[in-house]
Amino acid sequence: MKTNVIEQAVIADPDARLAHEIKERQRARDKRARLLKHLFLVILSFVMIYPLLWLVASSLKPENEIFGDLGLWPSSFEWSNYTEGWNALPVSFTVFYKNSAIVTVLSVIGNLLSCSFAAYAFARLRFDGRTFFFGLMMMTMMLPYHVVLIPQYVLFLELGWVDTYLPLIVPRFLAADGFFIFLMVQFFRQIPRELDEAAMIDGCSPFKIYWAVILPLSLPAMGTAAIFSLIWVWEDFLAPLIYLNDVQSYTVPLALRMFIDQEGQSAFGQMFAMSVLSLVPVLIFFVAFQKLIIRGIATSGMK
Amino acid sequence: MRKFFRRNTAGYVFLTPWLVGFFFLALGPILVSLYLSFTRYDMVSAPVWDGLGNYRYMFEYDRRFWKALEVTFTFVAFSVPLRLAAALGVAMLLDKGLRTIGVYRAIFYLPSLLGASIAIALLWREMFGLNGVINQVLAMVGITGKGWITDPDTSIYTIVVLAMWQFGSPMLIFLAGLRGIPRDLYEAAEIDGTSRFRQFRRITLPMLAPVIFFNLVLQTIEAFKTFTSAFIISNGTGAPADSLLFYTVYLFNEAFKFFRMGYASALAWVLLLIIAAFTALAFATSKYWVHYENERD
Amino acid sequence: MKLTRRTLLGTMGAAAAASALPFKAMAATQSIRHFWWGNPTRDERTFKVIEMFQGSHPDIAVQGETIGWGDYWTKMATQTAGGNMADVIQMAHTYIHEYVQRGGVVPLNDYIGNGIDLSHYDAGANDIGTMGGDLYGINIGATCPSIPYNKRVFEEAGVEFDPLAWTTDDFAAACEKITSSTGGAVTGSEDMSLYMETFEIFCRQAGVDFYSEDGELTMTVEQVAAWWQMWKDLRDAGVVEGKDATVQLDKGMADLGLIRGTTATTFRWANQTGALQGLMQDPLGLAIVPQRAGLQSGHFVLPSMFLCLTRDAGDIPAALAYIDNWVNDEETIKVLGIDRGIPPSQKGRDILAPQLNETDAMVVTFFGETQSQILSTPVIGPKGSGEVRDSFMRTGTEVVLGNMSPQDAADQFIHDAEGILIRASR
Amino acid sequence: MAGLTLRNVEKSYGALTVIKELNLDIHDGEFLVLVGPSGCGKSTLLRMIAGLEEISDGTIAIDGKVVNDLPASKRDLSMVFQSYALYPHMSVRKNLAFGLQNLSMPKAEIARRVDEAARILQIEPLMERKPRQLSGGQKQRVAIGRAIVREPGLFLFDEPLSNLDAELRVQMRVELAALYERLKTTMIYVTHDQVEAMTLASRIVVLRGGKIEQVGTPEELYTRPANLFVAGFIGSPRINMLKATVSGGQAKMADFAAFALPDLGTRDSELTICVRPEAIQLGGGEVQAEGKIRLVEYLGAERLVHIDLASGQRLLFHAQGADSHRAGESVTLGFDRADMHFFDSSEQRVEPALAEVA
Repeated sequence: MKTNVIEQAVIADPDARLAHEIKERQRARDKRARLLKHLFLVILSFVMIYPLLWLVASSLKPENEIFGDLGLWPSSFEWSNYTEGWNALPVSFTVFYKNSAIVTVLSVIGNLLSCSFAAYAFARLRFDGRTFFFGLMMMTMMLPYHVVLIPQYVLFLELGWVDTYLPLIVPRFLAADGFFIFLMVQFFRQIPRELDEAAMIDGCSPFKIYWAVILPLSLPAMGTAAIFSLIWVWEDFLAPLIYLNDVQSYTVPLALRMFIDQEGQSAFGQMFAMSVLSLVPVLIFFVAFQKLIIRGIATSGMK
Repeated sequence: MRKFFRRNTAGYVFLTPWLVGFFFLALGPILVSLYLSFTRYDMVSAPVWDGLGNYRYMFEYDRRFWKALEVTFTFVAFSVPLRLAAALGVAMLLDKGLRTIGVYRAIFYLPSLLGASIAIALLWREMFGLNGVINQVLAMVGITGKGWITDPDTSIYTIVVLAMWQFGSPMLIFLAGLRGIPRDLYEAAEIDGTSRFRQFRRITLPMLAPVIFFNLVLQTIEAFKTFTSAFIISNGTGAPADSLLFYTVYLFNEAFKFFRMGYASALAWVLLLIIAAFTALAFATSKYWVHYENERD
Repeated sequence: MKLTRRTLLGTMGAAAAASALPFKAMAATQSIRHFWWGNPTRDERTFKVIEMFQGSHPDIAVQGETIGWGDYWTKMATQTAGGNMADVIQMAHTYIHEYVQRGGVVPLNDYIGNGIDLSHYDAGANDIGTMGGDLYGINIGATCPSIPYNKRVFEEAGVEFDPLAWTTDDFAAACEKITSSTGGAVTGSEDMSLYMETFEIFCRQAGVDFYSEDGELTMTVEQVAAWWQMWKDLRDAGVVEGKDATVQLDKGMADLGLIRGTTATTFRWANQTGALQGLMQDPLGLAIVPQRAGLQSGHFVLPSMFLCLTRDAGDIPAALAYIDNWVNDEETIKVLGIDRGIPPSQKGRDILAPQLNETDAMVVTFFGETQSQILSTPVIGPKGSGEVRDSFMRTGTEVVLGNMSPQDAADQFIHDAEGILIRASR
Repeated sequence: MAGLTLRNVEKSYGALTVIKELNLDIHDGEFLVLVGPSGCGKSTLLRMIAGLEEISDGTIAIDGKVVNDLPASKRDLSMVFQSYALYPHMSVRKNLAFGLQNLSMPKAEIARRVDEAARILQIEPLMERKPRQLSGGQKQRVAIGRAIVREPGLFLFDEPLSNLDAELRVQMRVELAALYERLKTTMIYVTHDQVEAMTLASRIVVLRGGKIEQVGTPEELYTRPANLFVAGFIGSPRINMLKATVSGGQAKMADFAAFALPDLGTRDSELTICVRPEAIQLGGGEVQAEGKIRLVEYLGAERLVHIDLASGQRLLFHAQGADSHRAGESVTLGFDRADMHFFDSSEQRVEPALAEVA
């Protein structure tokens, strides 16, 4: 109301009117740009989401309809794929979810802690051999995993860890994944070094600097790392396959592989249903943690 | 001596978890695989020393090794730039404005969540098949398609498209990086009347350089090691006509299908050298385009 | 193999083992592990069998371990390399030689009739599991090659044929009829030119086996060329599925034209019929691989699966008791059904007869009716035969794509195959 | 309060030596400014004193105690950084209190000191804000506040004003001077801006290439620069430098008539003679030349007149604002021998013998 009065008033003045018109035009242009952007995003979203729709649709179809029929819409909704799928394997999915949760939660914690430790050392501390070890760390990422599978299996067998979760969890507490170290190094290095120095003069030990300065300023990076490590561990399949023997201890992705038999009876509908369900925890976590990335403290206060 | 300790203690204390992991869990297997690359090893019986036999065979006789290299290099050359460009473009779209961004972010990440599962393999074969969605769309504009995924000349590009489509993880990293760029830089540029494109070149790119560098290095490493998507889409065979014979697919088959772990190890070490060369190159050139805030050394 | 086995970390290992997670069967004095590849149905049945076995043998704890087919072999190889194979494993004929020749599984001769009773088995049922006179794999389900066909499509196209005696000419005519009557929407058959299993029967019809007993390549350029030429002619006539479907190798069931409704036949082992039918709405019928006019039958049976005792088996008596129970116990046989194939004994077939569903019954009937066509047992490929199969598919692809003539491709394939066998035998 | 002693201090990164055998005594309670062009090692030296850089060789002692091995936090000093280095995720109050908390100081004492600092620096209304909500000047105050709450024996400033605009810089300079008056604590201040150095310092150290060129009060440096570098570096507008050739007790500069040199105690035949712009006289002076005004810069109270001489040499003349010279005008200019600074061929200051000055 009030603005209207003001607008009315200024329209009398030709200069003000011109200014007003320009503003209006700008607003219209901004609106158009936003609309275009939305339109683009919506189309892109459809392309991105189509496979999931297909998956969900397939999970609701009767078994003999999944492949013969290309339409998305099922002729009848087989909710039983979900209810029966949950208990279709010798062990209930309740157990698989519990197992996956244990492995994933511990692994994510381990990853974040140990990798940020190593990253802090590489990014911030000066010590002899830093470049050398950094190179080694990069190298561990370059060797195809399949060729260390067997020696590593032998090692864990010697340790008596096979058929336990230790081979899945312990390495994560020992910063085994160079990806996260390198990721954090890159983000840590973006933080002005003078902050460390100020903290040093403020009486901080290296640990205190890491904890009170570097970590709080790296929330976007830590959030990203948390999301990735959760997703990757949750979906990890090769290590559980190799190290877990007892079906009671299987994780969700491993259980999903029990549905499909290339040579015989498969249960695709149930497999798709359980695949859809297996995405749920990850999605929830994703939505919750991506806030960290967004809310991350803009570093504009520093320079 | 005291000085030595003073200088090194903190670094090594923080590095301890990694060092323990590296020396106790990683180094042994890595060295064993290096040793195995000089042996014939079928995994059931003991390895037999073969000197440079594996390497010689690889370079002198193995046509499929060269084919696998060709396939992999093609993939890397196309997928890395395209995927990074897609990830950066979308990340920038999602970085500013729009309130509904959280939803989009989740949606755009979905394909990466689906990973390379059996469902994706089935879907991809369907979409790029003779009667797939792609050809239906092409038919609408009057183009007669073909079996993109079954034609050895084009099948690799369907995997490139898959890699592009799963741009979620570099996108997220870019987003995190964009969050770190102070807004006032853009505001200042806005006032100076700098065009959007120049803002991108003068502010976004340099400020994002460390993150771009990370994504470039990691995506290149990952691209060279691409396994699951190609394996699952070609049913593990590299078909059609070896056009999807990615290096690691070949390596995996040599190891676990044909019981030649020694040869597979040699393949792995050759790949490691190739990747290391590219990574070293990236690091060497990074001095010229990646600058870290306030770094003295 | 004792690669990197060191005791330096032994103490750490012991500590870790003590803190290891639970989930282990307790209280039994003996324990064995059984590892198989499976699917939900098979897993359910097998765990039921284990449970029953535990009931009758409370002193033997059995840990069942299972995973799908593709992953099974990766895990198996890793466990073998680590010297940690399960005591009892399931084997396929495509892999058994690899493990036998390298010493992964051990001969069972000494235990037959002395722990394991196989007296009720059909004569020759264990021939394929026997190598160099030693029995390595016990047949736990037989199967035979078959051509499953879509009954509705065949009937609607008006194809009349004798599924047990049709010839390649009949086959070509059927393909032509189906393709033309559906206007090309359904082609007569999948292009099977890259199916080496089907080719094996084609070969045997001419009296040629793939390999000799001592592992030499005996298939001939002529046979290979003739096979690829036959399919080329069908392709050129447009009555079989196009190259786009063909060049995908090792297709899963979900990718088959038969399941998708775009072709009327394919090749599968007979015991997989139930699984196929589960994914289809139209009814299936079974036919033999078409005969070549004027030549002999190439039909054969082979075990779809074996039970093997491994090199790493710790408690052999317990493992033997388990295997013996598997092949003899009536209730066990009932629970297992024909999921792993048809029981290779009359006793087993009699036990199952009353409980078979329609599809299973058809398979058993087909199996029985084709017995008379079996002239000999094929020789299982030596080390490297898996790679020869890959090479067959790869070189055949060039023919399908029109890049090579059948004759040139056959020449190259045989040349490559010989090289592969030499390399594998080192 | 603390005095410092630097003995044979060296800093090198690999083969590159940044500080060479440096000796310096810093008196208790003085405001010492380290000045020099970029890359002269002044920041490195400050950071070595702070304990942020390792000392490659030699010793640094604070209050007579060698601190080479002492970590920064144990040296009883505060530092203000060029970029302020405020913790972006903490409020102003937390920024100020953070260091004190690390000393496990009682809460009440922390609150007292923080409030006190806030009062002195007039940042009380900003205490709950985050650094990104502050202007440059406010950030600077907070940074200083963070230094003073520690009540250290030594303040270190690393170009603290260089990120501020001109006006703020002058204002903060005055406040810093006032702060020093109030605290009388030893301060070491690094800058590349000689105006800051002149206005703030009780003593100035001019550094070049990791070596001390001269140490002295601002006045000493201005009136008796020890070498050509210092002469050129200190003083704004910049000193005029003229090449002279010497023969038989006579000095000859291009454009000027030869004149008799005092006894300089050097046999060099090439000298550099420097004259401050304000010592130039138009129409007067013992040594004279003809020139043409090229440019006049009007600064209000004063004018800077750039004059071209016939040989192409240029001189700068510092005139009063009321003078009315115009570009293009031809002038006669000159200066007195007493206003000349002489430097020998190794660029060191040479002085006329005392007798002659008298």
